Amino acid sequence: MATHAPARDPLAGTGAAGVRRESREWLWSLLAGVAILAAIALVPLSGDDAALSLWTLIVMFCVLAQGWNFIGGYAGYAAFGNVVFFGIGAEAVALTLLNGGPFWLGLLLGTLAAGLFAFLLGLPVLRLRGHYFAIATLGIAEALGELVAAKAIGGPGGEVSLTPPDLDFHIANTLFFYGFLALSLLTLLGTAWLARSRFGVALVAIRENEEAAEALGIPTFWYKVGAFVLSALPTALAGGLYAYWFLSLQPTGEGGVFDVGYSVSMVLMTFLGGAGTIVGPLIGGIIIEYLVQTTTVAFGDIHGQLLGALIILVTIFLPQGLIRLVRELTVSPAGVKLSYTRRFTEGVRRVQRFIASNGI
Amino acid sequence: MAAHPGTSSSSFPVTSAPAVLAHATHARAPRGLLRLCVLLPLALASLLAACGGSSGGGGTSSNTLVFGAPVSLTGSLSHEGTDTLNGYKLWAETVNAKGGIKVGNTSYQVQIKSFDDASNPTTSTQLTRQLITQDKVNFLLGPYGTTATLADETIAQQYKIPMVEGNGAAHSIFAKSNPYIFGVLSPASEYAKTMLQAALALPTPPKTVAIISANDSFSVEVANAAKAFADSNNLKVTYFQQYPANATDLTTVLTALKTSNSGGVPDMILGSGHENEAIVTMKQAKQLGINAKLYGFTVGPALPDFITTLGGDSNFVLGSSQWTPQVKYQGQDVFGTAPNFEQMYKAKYNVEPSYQAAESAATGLAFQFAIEKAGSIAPDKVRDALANLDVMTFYGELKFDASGANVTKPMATIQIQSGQVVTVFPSDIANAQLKYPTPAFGSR
Amino acid sequence: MPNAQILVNWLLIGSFYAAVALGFSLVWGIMNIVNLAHGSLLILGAYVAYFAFTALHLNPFIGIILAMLALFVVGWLIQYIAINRVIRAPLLVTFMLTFGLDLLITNLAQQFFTANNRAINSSLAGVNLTLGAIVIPVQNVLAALIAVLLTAALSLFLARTRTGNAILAVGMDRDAARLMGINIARTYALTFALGAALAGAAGAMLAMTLQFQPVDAGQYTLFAFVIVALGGLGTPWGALAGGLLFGLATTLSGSIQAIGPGLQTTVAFAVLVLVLVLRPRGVLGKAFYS
Amino acid sequence: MSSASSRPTASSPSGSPDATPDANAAPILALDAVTKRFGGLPAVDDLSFAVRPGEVLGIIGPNGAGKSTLIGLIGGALAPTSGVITYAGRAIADLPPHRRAHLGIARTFQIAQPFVGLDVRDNVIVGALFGRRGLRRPEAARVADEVLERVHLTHKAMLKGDQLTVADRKRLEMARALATNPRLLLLDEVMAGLTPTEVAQAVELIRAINRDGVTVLVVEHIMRAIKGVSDRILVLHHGRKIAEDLPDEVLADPKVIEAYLGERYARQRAAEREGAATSAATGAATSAADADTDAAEEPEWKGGLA
Repeated sequence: MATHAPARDPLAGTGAAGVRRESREWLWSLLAGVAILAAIALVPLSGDDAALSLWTLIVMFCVLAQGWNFIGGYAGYAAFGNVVFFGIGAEAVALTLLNGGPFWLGLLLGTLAAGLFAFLLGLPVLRLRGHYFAIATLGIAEALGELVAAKAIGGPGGEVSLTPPDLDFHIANTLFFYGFLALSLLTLLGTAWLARSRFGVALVAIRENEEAAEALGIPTFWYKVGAFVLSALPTALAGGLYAYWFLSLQPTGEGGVFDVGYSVSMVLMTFLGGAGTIVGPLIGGIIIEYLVQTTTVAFGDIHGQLLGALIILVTIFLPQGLIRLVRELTVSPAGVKLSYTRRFTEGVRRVQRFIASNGI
Repeated sequence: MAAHPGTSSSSFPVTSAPAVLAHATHARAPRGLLRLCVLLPLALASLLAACGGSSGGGGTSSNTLVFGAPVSLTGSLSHEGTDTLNGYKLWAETVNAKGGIKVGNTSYQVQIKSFDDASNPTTSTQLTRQLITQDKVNFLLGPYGTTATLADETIAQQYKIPMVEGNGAAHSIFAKSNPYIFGVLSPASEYAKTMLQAALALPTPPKTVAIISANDSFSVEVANAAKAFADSNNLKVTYFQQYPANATDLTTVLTALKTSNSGGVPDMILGSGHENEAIVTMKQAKQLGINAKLYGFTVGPALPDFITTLGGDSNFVLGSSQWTPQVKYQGQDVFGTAPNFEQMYKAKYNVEPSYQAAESAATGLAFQFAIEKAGSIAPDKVRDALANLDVMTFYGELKFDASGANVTKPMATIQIQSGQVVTVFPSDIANAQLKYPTPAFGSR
Repeated sequence: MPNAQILVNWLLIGSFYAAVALGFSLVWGIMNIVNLAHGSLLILGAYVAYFAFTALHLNPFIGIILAMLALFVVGWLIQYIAINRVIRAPLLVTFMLTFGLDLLITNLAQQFFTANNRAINSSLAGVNLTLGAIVIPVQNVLAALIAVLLTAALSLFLARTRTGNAILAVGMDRDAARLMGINIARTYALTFALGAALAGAAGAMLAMTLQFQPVDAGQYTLFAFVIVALGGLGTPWGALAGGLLFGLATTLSGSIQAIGPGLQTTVAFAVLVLVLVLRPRGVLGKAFYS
Repeated sequence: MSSASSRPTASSPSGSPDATPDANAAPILALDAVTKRFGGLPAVDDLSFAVRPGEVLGIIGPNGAGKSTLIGLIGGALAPTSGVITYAGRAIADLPPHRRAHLGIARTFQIAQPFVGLDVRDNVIVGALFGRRGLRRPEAARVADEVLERVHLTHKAMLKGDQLTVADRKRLEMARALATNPRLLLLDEVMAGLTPTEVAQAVELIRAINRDGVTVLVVEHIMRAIKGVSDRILVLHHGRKIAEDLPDEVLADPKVIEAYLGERYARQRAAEREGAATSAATGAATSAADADTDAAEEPEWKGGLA
């Protein structure tokens, strides 16, 4: 087992009727995801522009986390450079628009380019594991960002300023919002499909034990490449939408389209919600980005400290994410019918045991 | 430690590990975790409530004008961002102390509503939108830096709220035909020019110059303007090089620069970038024994910590400055003169004002004069008044061209002499002679 | 002789990079934790040395020792309070925890020490040896020597002392080490504290030879990560090899006309990916503990 | 078995006796001069042998003899340094493990490698989905249930991979491998750490699998068990073959007794003196001391230069 070996999972439900429970959980997850997105879809009705742009950002981060979930959550590979696909998508739209091309073409080119890049990059780096995979992907993202800056792609220092779409800005912003929302829904459906497909089973097997997966006939390498490409596509589309929505792009530095901060957010959000779950990244994305934006406003210049402390608490006390916590607190052990209170206390005990098992 | 509520005190693994495991699996009651389950949502809820509360709290009372300002208090621009906010706040306090802004018979108190954008332009726009639509600010003061200004000005335009900024000088900011953006600072093309002019005005001016710059758009724009100016003024550019922004090691650049003047060190080294790069340039020039006759940096020398960081090695270094405490303008504003501003700033913040602080204060002055002139707080009327503004302040003349840039006010060249910032150019505001040539490291 | 000067530049910056990565390498190698808070610990070390110099007027080389002592304590506490709780957890948990620590420490540092740039200006800073056209800054040479010395000392400590052997044993097989009677929690705390102390030493060198501010933390964490991946785990000498290789990649590519300093980071990262693809465990890497 | 006749030569040199029932059939698996080095050290050294279709070949040897390495080479987890591995008439040394699985080679791991996050049934379903048959979901589930029944794990189908006892983990290893519908089954010490009753069950299971036409290669160090289940036995020592014959012949071979049993007994004696602490009851997997030395066990950190 390599360094990315997954957690032992004593949390694990020893629940009865596994298949039925599993499919019920699948359905509930999907429904919950759709319901959440449907609720968010009502935001423009408030007529509050700040809320609209806040939720545009939140949904964008949800898409990024959902995209990361394919490679990081399902396949278990710590991709710290996924922002590179975001950057490629954004740069493609920026360059297309700067050269007078239509927006959809930029989106298309960006998505294709990111998919191709993920494929070609995956060939060498998906042979690496654990921390080495993480640093290699991170290195690629940093290198590409610096390259765009140094080669002044799109403008001096790689900085781009785009002309806004020829629409009333309220309408344009609403359209971008629904664009991100549609993308998030698509990614949600894609994740739900994945969770039930051979592809998904293969990725989970790879995450849980790559050597055993290979020995059982899973072409692990190609499935990993597939997961990497899959995670690149929504990420690049989000980057493309972001470019035309935000209009001012820089390649590096905070908020730059190749800023590793995006990668960190993807990991953090997926992690909090539940990596390798259908709706986890969505929930994690909403909670984290909402907190980030609102603590910025509420706590001024100490929001960094607060966020740091929050991350520390979450990683120690919620190391499996919210979705798994919900699962643990609601299932009853194999074949036994228990009251809800009993189930809950049993679940708490399992969670405690799991937290304890992470330490020494 | 805030990170650890009481839940965890019992699990310090001081005993042998199997014992801990047993302890954790059986003996420990779920009380700790239950408490956490209750506490965490509670904490989150109160946090959210706090946010809701604060965003509603900034509303305008009838006699208050609210100025919204997204500034960088954390992250890579926090240093300059803090000076920016200090300038805004000093202006607001001073105005309020002197009776506020007068529109007709009404006096308006000034309130600054500012949020930290963590040096992230995306956050900056989010905050700008929030300031406009939720906090209902009357006017906008600019963020720090070119990228954030570029992003925020679009939003100002969308909501037709005038934004006066003092910390984004790139040409691109004013190239968008955006009628709602005004910059009180001299444009990027002036940054290096003033230092080169100062050098060329010397009795025996330097003949060669090496220009190095960070590769962000503002620094590149400044460097290109410097090269063009040098080329047309018989100053030979022996080395022209970009390096990655925020580089921590510039030895390769300096080693190549050292011999670029047909084997020797060029007379002048001109850096266009950020303060940390300027400091690294000086430190490594010393380590590599590069003794030029003149050093100049667009950003850095005017900031107080440039001197404290470099100590004696900061002496003789030139800097370009939007403003210095020595400028001799007799302003009609609440500060009046530069020395007065300097004194008030030092009294409040206990540190010398940087030009970033002064230009930020000047953005407020621009608004103040425009509002009083317009006799109205209607954004469009104030915008028109801003466009036609021509007023003298402690900071210099505030007058905007059609694009919103301030092309009237000259920049100044400062030099650090014996650990103090003095103004050496242009001569009408200079309070000291430019000392030249710079002695070798170690005897400064 | 620009080429000889480039060689000198390379050796000096490469050794500094090695110092940056040394503690990171130890923590990664023994605890299998990529410590994303390494850079912020390094910056804390820089502050210790800085205040020792400015407030106590101590020689910056004594500042290195003070920084190591102070950071040793800080590291020990961090390990006991936080990291021991997730030591068996999967990779991403430790990633996130140390990232949170980094955020917390960096922002606290900025809150208490402001975002001002800082550096130590000792009288030694201006002393250069000049050999023809080559200039060798004495202070940087001493810092480089200390970096090599620390590498050797760590190596000897691990190989020759009882405690060092215990650390190695825990790194090889935690459970076997426990059966041998080694206190795992204490050994980990010691390892992390040593890693932090080494970060502190690098921070003191940073304060001495360059300059620093809180936001620089992230960059040095990234450097350490890249350097250790380049040089490989396995021995402290991997950090030295990685540091020199990283320094070579930046210095050389920056000095080649066709590439230039603008692309030197790009080249360094490209070299990293290339090295990892060809030698997945770095130049001097040994097999993983699995 | 179809075109296997093209390479009957692979098994020729070693002078193995024609003891098995289908001695004249073309071998399903043949190794020819296979060597695997880690660093400079050969773990498997110039090894040649053949496995006939339908037989059970036992492989024994002291620790470090190269048994697990051999399984890795056949299963594809390791690539040979030199030599040819032929399976059903086709050179497979360059094929990745999953291709070999598709061709019908299945293996178990000496230290069980369950998918810990999945329950037992899902673990087995993975084998059915992706193995030789490549079934679709519903059929895979049916196959999984059958296989679980067969290895007596049905009642634990809902437990997660890491909630199993050592014996059950070994059963799970077997079940997953069986679910791929193998033609050649490689069993890596599936009886180590089991109680005598469990060993007997395992032996019976292996016989049953073999009766269904699956060729089995059993790596083991429990002499009693392997003698009972193998048609032939091959003895490895320091990566080399020192004997290959009928079980009784092999166990009587003085070379084998000297090289293998002598050492083994000595070790067992020593172990008994240490105390019987490391019995199966502790729940630990086969302890590291019993494992073949692999490259993976090299230490992470070495202080000195050397």
